[in-house]
Amino acid sequence: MRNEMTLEFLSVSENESLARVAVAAFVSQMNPTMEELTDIKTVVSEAVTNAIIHGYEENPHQKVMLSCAIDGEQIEIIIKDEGKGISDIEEAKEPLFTSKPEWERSGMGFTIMENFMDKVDVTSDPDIGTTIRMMKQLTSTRALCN
Amino acid sequence: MRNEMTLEFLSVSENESLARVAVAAFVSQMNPTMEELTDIKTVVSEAVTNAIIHGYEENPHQKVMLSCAIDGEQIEIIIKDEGKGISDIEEAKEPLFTSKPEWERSGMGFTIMENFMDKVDVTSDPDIGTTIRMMKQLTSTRALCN
Amino acid sequence: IGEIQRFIRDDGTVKVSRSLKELNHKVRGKKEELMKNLGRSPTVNELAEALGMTREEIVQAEEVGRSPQSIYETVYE
Ligand SMILES: Nc1ncnc2c1ncn2[C@@H]1O[C@H](COP(=O)(O)OP(=O)(O)O)[C@@H](O)[C@H]1O
Ligand SMILES: Nc1ncnc2c1ncn2[C@@H]1O[C@H](COP(=O)(O)OP(=O)(O)O)[C@@H](O)[C@H]1O
Ligand SMILES: [Mg+2]
Ligand SMILES: [Mg+2]
Repeated sequence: MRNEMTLEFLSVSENESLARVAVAAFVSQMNPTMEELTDIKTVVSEAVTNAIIHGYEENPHQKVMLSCAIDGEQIEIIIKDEGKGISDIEEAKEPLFTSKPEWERSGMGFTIMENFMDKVDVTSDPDIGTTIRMMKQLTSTRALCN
Repeated sequence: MRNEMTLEFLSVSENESLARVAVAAFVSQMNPTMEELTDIKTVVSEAVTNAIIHGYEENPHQKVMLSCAIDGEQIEIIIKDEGKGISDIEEAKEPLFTSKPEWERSGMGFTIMENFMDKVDVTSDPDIGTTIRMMKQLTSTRALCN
Repeated sequence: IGEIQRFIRDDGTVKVSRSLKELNHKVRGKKEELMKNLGRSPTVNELAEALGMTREEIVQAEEVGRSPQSIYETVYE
Protein backbone atom coordinates (compact mmCIF):
# COMPACT_ATOMS: atom_id res chain seq x y z
CA MET A 1 0.00 0.00 0.00
CA ARG A 2 1.21 3.48 -0.90
CA ASN A 3 0.23 6.49 1.16
CA GLU A 4 1.48 10.03 1.57
CA MET A 5 1.05 13.16 3.62
CA THR A 6 2.47 16.65 3.89
CA LEU A 7 2.61 18.78 7.01
CA GLU A 8 3.54 22.45 7.12
CA PHE A 9 3.96 24.38 10.33
CA LEU A 10 5.41 27.55 11.84
CA SER A 11 9.05 27.37 12.90
CA VAL A 12 8.47 27.32 16.64
CA SER A 13 9.77 24.62 18.92
CA GLU A 14 6.24 23.73 20.11
CA ASN A 15 5.66 22.19 16.68
CA GLU A 16 8.48 19.72 17.02
CA SER A 17 6.12 17.49 18.98
CA LEU A 18 3.43 17.88 16.30
CA ALA A 19 5.89 16.74 13.63
CA ARG A 20 6.95 13.72 15.67
CA VAL A 21 3.39 12.66 16.49
CA ALA A 22 2.14 13.13 12.93
CA VAL A 23 4.94 11.02 11.46
CA ALA A 24 4.48 8.40 14.18
CA ALA A 25 0.72 8.21 13.56
CA PHE A 26 1.25 7.97 9.81
CA VAL A 27 3.99 5.34 9.97
CA SER A 28 2.06 3.30 12.57
CA GLN A 29 -0.16 1.92 9.82
CA MET A 30 2.91 -0.12 8.74
CA ASN A 31 2.95 -1.76 12.17
CA PRO A 32 6.59 -0.96 13.03
CA THR A 33 8.26 -2.03 16.25
CA MET A 34 8.50 0.40 19.15
CA GLU A 35 12.22 0.65 18.48
CA GLU A 36 11.77 1.55 14.83
CA LEU A 37 9.14 4.13 15.72
CA THR A 38 11.37 5.70 18.37
CA ASP A 39 14.22 5.93 15.84
CA ILE A 40 11.97 7.59 13.29
CA LYS A 41 10.64 10.09 15.82
CA THR A 42 14.21 10.89 16.86
CA VAL A 43 15.38 11.70 13.32
CA VAL A 44 12.28 13.83 12.73
CA SER A 45 13.11 15.78 15.89
CA GLU A 46 16.70 16.30 14.83
CA ALA A 47 15.84 17.51 11.34
CA VAL A 48 12.96 19.74 12.47
CA THR A 49 15.05 21.26 15.27
CA ASN A 50 17.81 22.00 12.76
CA ALA A 51 15.34 23.73 10.43
CA ILE A 52 13.98 25.88 13.28
CA ILE A 53 17.25 26.68 15.06
CA HIS A 54 19.82 26.76 12.27
CA GLY A 55 17.73 27.29 9.12
CA TYR A 56 15.42 29.99 10.46
CA GLU A 57 17.46 31.01 13.50
CA GLU A 58 14.23 30.83 15.48
CA ASN A 59 12.31 33.35 13.42
CA PRO A 60 8.80 32.15 14.37
CA HIS A 61 7.12 33.42 11.18
CA GLN A 62 8.81 31.00 8.81
CA LYS A 63 7.46 27.63 7.72
CA VAL A 64 8.89 24.14 7.94
CA MET A 65 7.62 21.56 5.46
CA LEU A 66 7.56 17.88 6.20
CA SER A 67 6.39 15.14 3.89
CA CYS A 68 6.20 11.45 4.44
CA ALA A 69 5.47 8.68 1.96
CA ILE A 70 5.21 4.99 2.63
CA ASP A 71 5.20 2.23 0.07
CA GLY A 72 5.25 -1.37 1.20
CA GLU A 73 7.96 -1.46 3.85
CA GLN A 74 9.72 1.67 2.57
CA ILE A 75 9.50 5.04 4.32
CA GLU A 76 10.57 8.35 2.84
CA ILE A 77 10.67 11.48 5.00
CA ILE A 78 11.49 14.90 3.60
CA ILE A 79 12.05 17.93 5.84
CA LYS A 80 12.54 21.25 4.15
CA ASP A 81 13.20 24.83 5.17
CA GLU A 82 13.74 27.98 3.15
CA GLY A 83 16.22 29.34 5.64
CA LYS A 84 19.85 30.30 5.56
CA GLY A 85 21.23 27.06 4.14
CA ILE A 86 24.51 25.23 4.68
CA SER A 87 27.64 26.31 2.82
CA ASP A 88 29.77 23.23 3.55
CA ILE A 89 27.56 20.14 3.80
CA GLU A 90 30.43 17.66 4.36
CA GLU A 91 31.67 19.66 7.31
CA ALA A 92 28.15 20.03 8.76
CA LYS A 93 27.70 16.25 8.63
CA GLU A 94 30.85 15.51 10.61
CA PRO A 95 30.20 14.07 14.07
CA LEU A 96 30.41 16.77 16.75
CA PHE A 97 30.52 19.61 14.23
CA THR A 98 28.21 22.44 15.25
CA SER A 99 28.06 26.07 14.23
CA LYS A 100 26.51 26.96 17.56
CA PRO A 101 28.94 25.63 20.19
CA GLU A 102 27.79 28.30 22.65
CA TRP A 103 24.32 26.69 22.63
CA GLU A 104 25.50 23.37 23.96
CA ARG A 105 24.12 21.65 20.90
CA SER A 106 25.60 18.22 20.51
CA GLY A 107 26.70 18.42 16.90
CA MET A 108 25.34 14.89 16.53
CA GLY A 109 22.11 15.58 14.61
CA PHE A 110 23.32 14.44 11.20
CA THR A 111 25.21 11.51 12.71
CA ILE A 112 22.01 10.32 14.40
CA MET A 113 20.02 10.68 11.18
CA GLU A 114 22.61 8.70 9.24
CA ASN A 115 22.74 5.98 11.85
CA PHE A 116 19.00 5.52 12.29
CA MET A 117 18.03 5.74 8.64
CA ASP A 118 19.23 3.76 5.62
CA LYS A 119 19.93 6.81 3.52
CA VAL A 120 20.14 10.56 4.17
CA ASP A 121 20.42 13.08 1.33
CA VAL A 122 21.14 16.70 2.14
CA THR A 123 20.55 19.40 -0.44
CA SER A 124 21.30 22.92 0.66
CA ASP A 125 22.16 26.32 -0.76
CA PRO A 126 23.06 29.42 1.21
CA ASP A 127 20.02 31.73 1.52
CA ILE A 128 17.81 29.32 -0.40
CA GLY A 129 17.34 26.64 2.22
CA THR A 130 17.90 23.05 3.16
CA THR A 131 16.13 19.82 2.25
CA ILE A 132 16.79 16.58 4.09
CA ARG A 133 15.51 13.39 2.44
CA MET A 134 15.68 10.25 4.52
CA MET A 135 14.78 6.69 3.59
CA LYS A 136 14.24 3.64 5.73
CA GLN A 137 13.11 0.11 5.04
CA LEU A 138 11.28 -1.60 7.89
CA THR A 139 12.58 -5.12 8.20
CA SER A 140 10.97 -6.48 11.32
CA THR A 141 7.40 -6.54 10.07
CA ARG A 142 8.44 -8.61 7.09
CA ALA A 143 10.46 -11.01 9.15
CA LEU A 144 7.61 -11.54 11.59
CA CYS A 145 4.61 -11.69 9.33
CA ASN A 146 5.79 -13.65 6.31
CA MET B 1 0.28 32.74 21.39
CA ARG B 2 -0.60 32.18 17.74
CA ASN B 3 0.34 29.03 15.91
CA GLU B 4 -0.74 27.30 12.72
CA MET B 5 -0.29 24.15 10.73
CA THR B 6 -1.53 22.57 7.53
CA LEU B 7 -1.83 18.88 6.80
CA GLU B 8 -2.55 17.36 3.40
CA PHE B 9 -3.14 13.66 2.90
CA LEU B 10 -4.52 11.09 0.48
CA SER B 11 -8.23 10.39 0.74
CA VAL B 12 -7.99 6.97 2.32
CA SER B 13 -9.63 6.04 5.59
CA GLU B 14 -6.25 5.11 7.16
CA ASN B 15 -5.51 8.83 7.27
CA GLU B 16 -8.48 9.69 9.44
CA SER B 17 -6.43 8.67 12.45
CA LEU B 18 -3.49 10.81 11.26
CA ALA B 19 -5.78 13.84 11.03
CA ARG B 20 -7.19 13.25 14.53
CA VAL B 21 -3.78 12.79 16.12
CA ALA B 22 -2.19 15.76 14.34
CA VAL B 23 -4.98 18.10 15.46
CA ALA B 24 -4.93 16.66 18.98
CA ALA B 25 -1.15 17.05 19.26
CA PHE B 26 -1.35 20.60 17.94
CA VAL B 27 -4.26 21.71 20.12
CA SER B 28 -2.86 20.03 23.24
CA GLN B 29 -0.38 22.93 23.64
CA MET B 30 -3.42 25.04 24.68
CA ASN B 31 -4.03 22.69 27.59
CA PRO B 32 -7.67 21.81 26.81
CA THR B 33 -9.61 19.40 28.99
CA MET B 34 -9.60 15.78 27.83
CA GLU B 35 -13.29 16.22 27.07
CA GLU B 36 -12.64 19.20 24.79
CA LEU B 37 -9.86 17.24 23.11
CA THR B 38 -12.18 14.30 22.47
CA ASP B 39 -14.85 16.61 21.02
CA ILE B 40 -12.32 18.18 18.69
CA LYS B 41 -11.07 14.80 17.48
CA THR B 42 -14.66 13.72 16.88
CA VAL B 43 -15.47 16.69 14.64
CA VAL B 44 -12.22 16.19 12.73
CA SER B 45 -13.20 12.56 12.14
CA GLU B 46 -16.65 13.53 10.92
CA ALA B 47 -15.43 16.18 8.50
CA VAL B 48 -12.53 14.09 7.18
CA THR B 49 -14.76 11.03 6.73
CA ASN B 50 -17.24 13.17 4.81
CA ALA B 51 -14.49 14.46 2.51
CA ILE B 52 -13.26 10.92 1.81
CA ILE B 53 -16.61 9.14 1.51
CA HIS B 54 -18.91 11.80 0.09
CA GLY B 55 -16.54 14.33 -1.46
CA TYR B 56 -14.21 11.91 -3.19
CA GLU B 57 -16.44 8.83 -3.08
CA GLU B 58 -13.42 6.92 -1.84
CA ASN B 59 -11.19 7.69 -4.80
CA PRO B 60 -7.84 7.11 -3.03
CA HIS B 61 -5.85 9.42 -5.30
CA GLN B 62 -7.45 12.66 -4.17
CA LYS B 63 -6.20 14.93 -1.42
CA VAL B 64 -7.85 16.21 1.72
CA MET B 65 -6.51 19.47 3.18
CA LEU B 66 -6.73 20.28 6.85
CA SER B 67 -5.53 23.40 8.54
CA CYS B 68 -5.59 24.40 12.15
CA ALA B 69 -4.82 27.74 13.75
CA ILE B 70 -4.83 28.62 17.41
CA ASP B 71 -4.77 32.07 18.92
CA GLY B 72 -5.16 32.54 22.64
CA GLU B 73 -8.10 30.26 23.52
CA GLN B 74 -9.53 30.27 20.01
CA ILE B 75 -9.28 27.30 17.65
CA GLU B 76 -10.02 27.36 13.93
CA ILE B 77 -10.11 24.13 11.94
CA ILE B 78 -10.60 24.05 8.18
CA ILE B 79 -11.17 20.83 6.26
CA LYS B 80 -11.32 21.05 2.51
CA ASP B 81 -11.84 18.71 -0.40
CA GLU B 82 -12.02 19.30 -4.14
CA GLY B 83 -14.63 16.62 -4.59
CA LYS B 84 -18.18 16.47 -5.82
CA GLY B 85 -19.61 19.16 -3.55
CA ILE B 86 -23.05 19.58 -1.97
CA SER B 87 -25.92 21.01 -3.97
CA ASP B 88 -28.28 21.70 -1.06
CA ILE B 89 -26.29 22.61 2.04
CA GLU B 90 -29.32 23.25 4.27
CA GLU B 91 -30.70 19.81 3.53
CA ALA B 92 -27.29 18.17 4.08
CA LYS B 93 -27.06 19.77 7.52
CA GLU B 94 -30.41 18.42 8.70
CA PRO B 95 -30.14 15.82 11.45
CA LEU B 96 -30.43 12.30 10.04
CA PHE B 97 -30.14 13.45 6.43
CA THR B 98 -27.77 11.25 4.47
CA SER B 99 -27.30 10.71 0.76
CA LYS B 100 -25.98 7.22 1.41
CA PRO B 101 -28.69 5.50 3.48
CA GLU B 102 -27.58 2.13 2.12
CA TRP B 103 -24.23 2.57 3.91
CA GLU B 104 -25.69 2.76 7.38
CA ARG B 105 -24.18 6.19 7.82
CA SER B 106 -25.87 8.00 10.65
CA GLY B 107 -26.65 11.29 8.91
CA MET B 108 -25.46 12.99 12.12
CA GLY B 109 -22.06 14.29 11.00
CA PHE B 110 -23.04 17.94 10.59
CA THR B 111 -25.23 17.84 13.71
CA ILE B 112 -22.25 16.60 15.74
CA MET B 113 -19.97 19.31 14.30
CA GLU B 114 -22.51 22.02 15.11
CA ASN B 115 -23.01 20.73 18.63
CA PHE B 116 -19.34 20.32 19.54
CA MET B 117 -18.07 23.52 17.96
CA ASP B 118 -19.15 27.15 18.46
CA LYS B 119 -19.48 27.86 14.77
CA VAL B 120 -19.51 25.76 11.59
CA ASP B 121 -19.40 27.36 8.14
CA VAL B 122 -19.97 25.17 5.11
CA THR B 123 -19.00 26.42 1.65
CA SER B 124 -19.65 24.02 -1.19
CA ASP B 125 -20.19 23.98 -4.91
CA PRO B 126 -21.07 20.98 -7.05
CA ASP B 127 -17.92 19.60 -8.76
CA ILE B 128 -15.70 22.22 -7.12
CA GLY B 129 -15.62 20.89 -3.60
CA THR B 130 -16.47 21.51 0.01
CA THR B 131 -14.81 23.56 2.74
CA ILE B 132 -15.82 23.22 6.38
CA ARG B 133 -14.58 25.94 8.73
CA MET B 134 -15.13 25.33 12.41
CA MET B 135 -14.37 27.59 15.36
CA LYS B 136 -14.19 26.83 19.04
CA GLN B 137 -13.24 28.84 22.08
CA LEU B 138 -11.81 26.83 24.94
CA THR B 139 -13.48 28.00 28.11
CA SER B 140 -12.47 25.52 30.73
CA THR B 141 -8.74 26.26 30.82
CA ARG B 142 -9.43 29.94 31.23
CA ALA B 143 -11.95 29.36 33.98
CA LEU B 144 -9.52 27.05 35.74
CA CYS B 145 -6.30 29.00 35.51
CA ASN B 146 -7.31 32.62 35.93
CA ILE C 1 1.74 -17.85 18.41
CA GLY C 2 3.82 -18.64 21.52
CA GLU C 3 6.79 -18.91 19.19
CA ILE C 4 6.14 -15.51 17.70
CA GLN C 5 5.73 -13.95 21.13
CA ARG C 6 9.02 -15.38 22.29
CA PHE C 7 10.67 -14.09 19.16
CA ILE C 8 9.24 -10.62 19.75
CA ARG C 9 10.48 -10.57 23.35
CA ASP C 10 13.91 -12.07 22.66
CA ASP C 11 14.50 -9.70 19.83
CA GLY C 12 13.44 -6.68 21.89
CA THR C 13 11.13 -5.73 19.06
CA VAL C 14 7.83 -5.11 20.73
CA LYS C 15 5.11 -3.99 18.39
CA VAL C 16 3.96 -0.43 18.85
CA SER C 17 0.36 -1.52 19.05
CA ARG C 18 1.15 -3.72 22.04
CA SER C 19 3.04 -1.25 24.23
CA LEU C 20 0.74 1.63 23.37
CA LYS C 21 -2.22 -0.50 24.34
CA GLU C 22 -0.82 -0.83 27.85
CA LEU C 23 -0.36 2.94 28.02
CA ASN C 24 -3.90 3.36 26.77
CA HIS C 25 -5.22 1.44 29.78
CA LYS C 26 -3.14 3.53 32.16
CA VAL C 27 -4.32 6.78 30.59
CA ARG C 28 -7.96 5.73 30.64
CA GLY C 29 -7.77 4.64 34.28
CA LYS C 30 -6.12 7.85 35.45
CA LYS C 31 -8.51 9.98 33.43
CA GLU C 32 -11.49 8.40 35.20
CA GLU C 33 -9.83 8.74 38.58
CA LEU C 34 -9.13 12.45 38.05
CA MET C 35 -12.62 12.97 36.70
CA LYS C 36 -14.04 11.61 39.99
CA ASN C 37 -11.66 13.60 42.18
CA LEU C 38 -12.02 16.90 40.33
CA GLY C 39 -15.67 16.59 39.43
CA ARG C 40 -14.79 17.60 35.86
CA SER C 41 -12.69 16.48 32.95
CA PRO C 42 -8.96 16.92 33.70
CA THR C 43 -6.90 19.10 31.40
CA VAL C 44 -4.19 17.51 29.25
CA ASN C 45 -1.48 18.95 31.51
CA GLU C 46 -3.15 17.67 34.67
CA LEU C 47 -3.40 14.19 33.22
CA ALA C 48 0.17 14.29 31.91
CA GLU C 49 1.49 15.37 35.28
CA ALA C 50 -0.50 12.75 37.18
CA LEU C 51 0.90 10.03 34.91
CA GLY C 52 4.45 11.37 34.61
CA MET C 53 3.96 11.33 30.85
CA THR C 54 4.27 13.98 28.15
CA ARG C 55 1.23 15.43 26.35
CA GLU C 56 2.60 13.81 23.25
CA GLU C 57 2.50 10.34 24.82
CA ILE C 58 -1.06 10.87 26.01
CA VAL C 59 -2.24 11.88 22.54
CA GLN C 60 -0.64 8.77 21.05
CA ALA C 61 -1.87 6.41 23.75
CA GLU C 62 -5.44 7.72 23.45
CA GLU C 63 -5.59 6.99 19.75
CA VAL C 64 -4.39 3.40 19.83
CA GLY C 65 -7.67 1.84 20.92
CA ARG C 66 -9.35 2.79 17.69
CA SER C 67 -6.59 2.49 15.11
CA PRO C 68 -6.54 -0.32 12.56
CA GLN C 69 -3.29 -1.86 13.78
CA SER C 70 -5.08 -3.27 16.81
CA ILE C 71 -5.91 -6.11 14.43
CA TYR C 72 -2.27 -7.16 14.68
CA GLU C 73 -2.48 -7.14 18.42
CA THR C 74 -5.23 -9.70 18.55
CA VAL C 75 -3.17 -11.85 16.23
CA TYR C 76 -0.17 -11.72 18.52
CA GLU C 77 -2.06 -12.16 21.76
N1 LIG D 1 18.40 23.15 8.29
C1 LIG D 1 19.62 23.71 8.46
N2 LIG D 1 19.86 24.97 8.03
C2 LIG D 1 21.09 25.54 8.19
N3 LIG D 1 22.12 24.91 8.79
C3 LIG D 1 21.94 23.65 9.23
C4 LIG D 1 20.69 22.99 9.09
N4 LIG D 1 20.82 21.74 9.63
C5 LIG D 1 22.08 21.65 10.07
N5 LIG D 1 22.78 22.78 9.83
C6 LIG D 1 24.20 23.04 10.14
O1 LIG D 1 24.82 21.78 10.39
C7 LIG D 1 25.41 21.76 11.69
C8 LIG D 1 25.36 20.37 12.27
O2 LIG D 1 24.05 19.96 12.53
P1 LIG D 1 23.78 18.84 13.63
O3 LIG D 1 24.62 17.65 13.29
O4 LIG D 1 22.31 18.63 13.76
O5 LIG D 1 24.39 19.49 14.96
P2 LIG D 1 23.80 20.67 15.88
O6 LIG D 1 22.37 20.91 15.49
O7 LIG D 1 23.93 20.14 17.26
O8 LIG D 1 24.65 21.88 15.61
C9 LIG D 1 24.66 22.82 12.47
O9 LIG D 1 25.41 23.31 13.56
C10 LIG D 1 24.37 23.87 11.40
O10 LIG D 1 25.51 24.68 11.20
N1 LIG E 1 -17.37 16.79 1.92
C1 LIG E 1 -18.57 16.48 1.38
N2 LIG E 1 -18.69 16.39 0.03
C2 LIG E 1 -19.88 16.08 -0.53
N3 LIG E 1 -21.01 15.86 0.19
C3 LIG E 1 -20.95 15.94 1.52
C4 LIG E 1 -19.74 16.25 2.19
N4 LIG E 1 -19.98 16.28 3.51
C5 LIG E 1 -21.28 15.99 3.66
N5 LIG E 1 -21.88 15.78 2.48
C6 LIG E 1 -23.32 15.49 2.25
O1 LIG E 1 -24.03 15.80 3.44
C7 LIG E 1 -24.73 14.65 3.91
C8 LIG E 1 -24.83 14.69 5.42
O2 LIG E 1 -23.55 14.53 6.02
P1 LIG E 1 -23.45 13.95 7.49
O3 LIG E 1 -24.32 14.80 8.38
O4 LIG E 1 -22.03 13.83 7.88
O5 LIG E 1 -24.13 12.52 7.39
P2 LIG E 1 -23.55 11.17 6.73
O6 LIG E 1 -22.07 11.35 6.47
O7 LIG E 1 -23.84 10.12 7.75
O8 LIG E 1 -24.31 10.96 5.45
C9 LIG E 1 -23.98 13.47 3.34
O9 LIG E 1 -24.78 12.30 3.25
C10 LIG E 1 -23.55 14.00 1.98
O10 LIG E 1 -24.60 13.92 1.05
MG1 LIG F 1 20.94 19.44 15.21
MG1 LIG G 1 -20.75 12.11 7.84
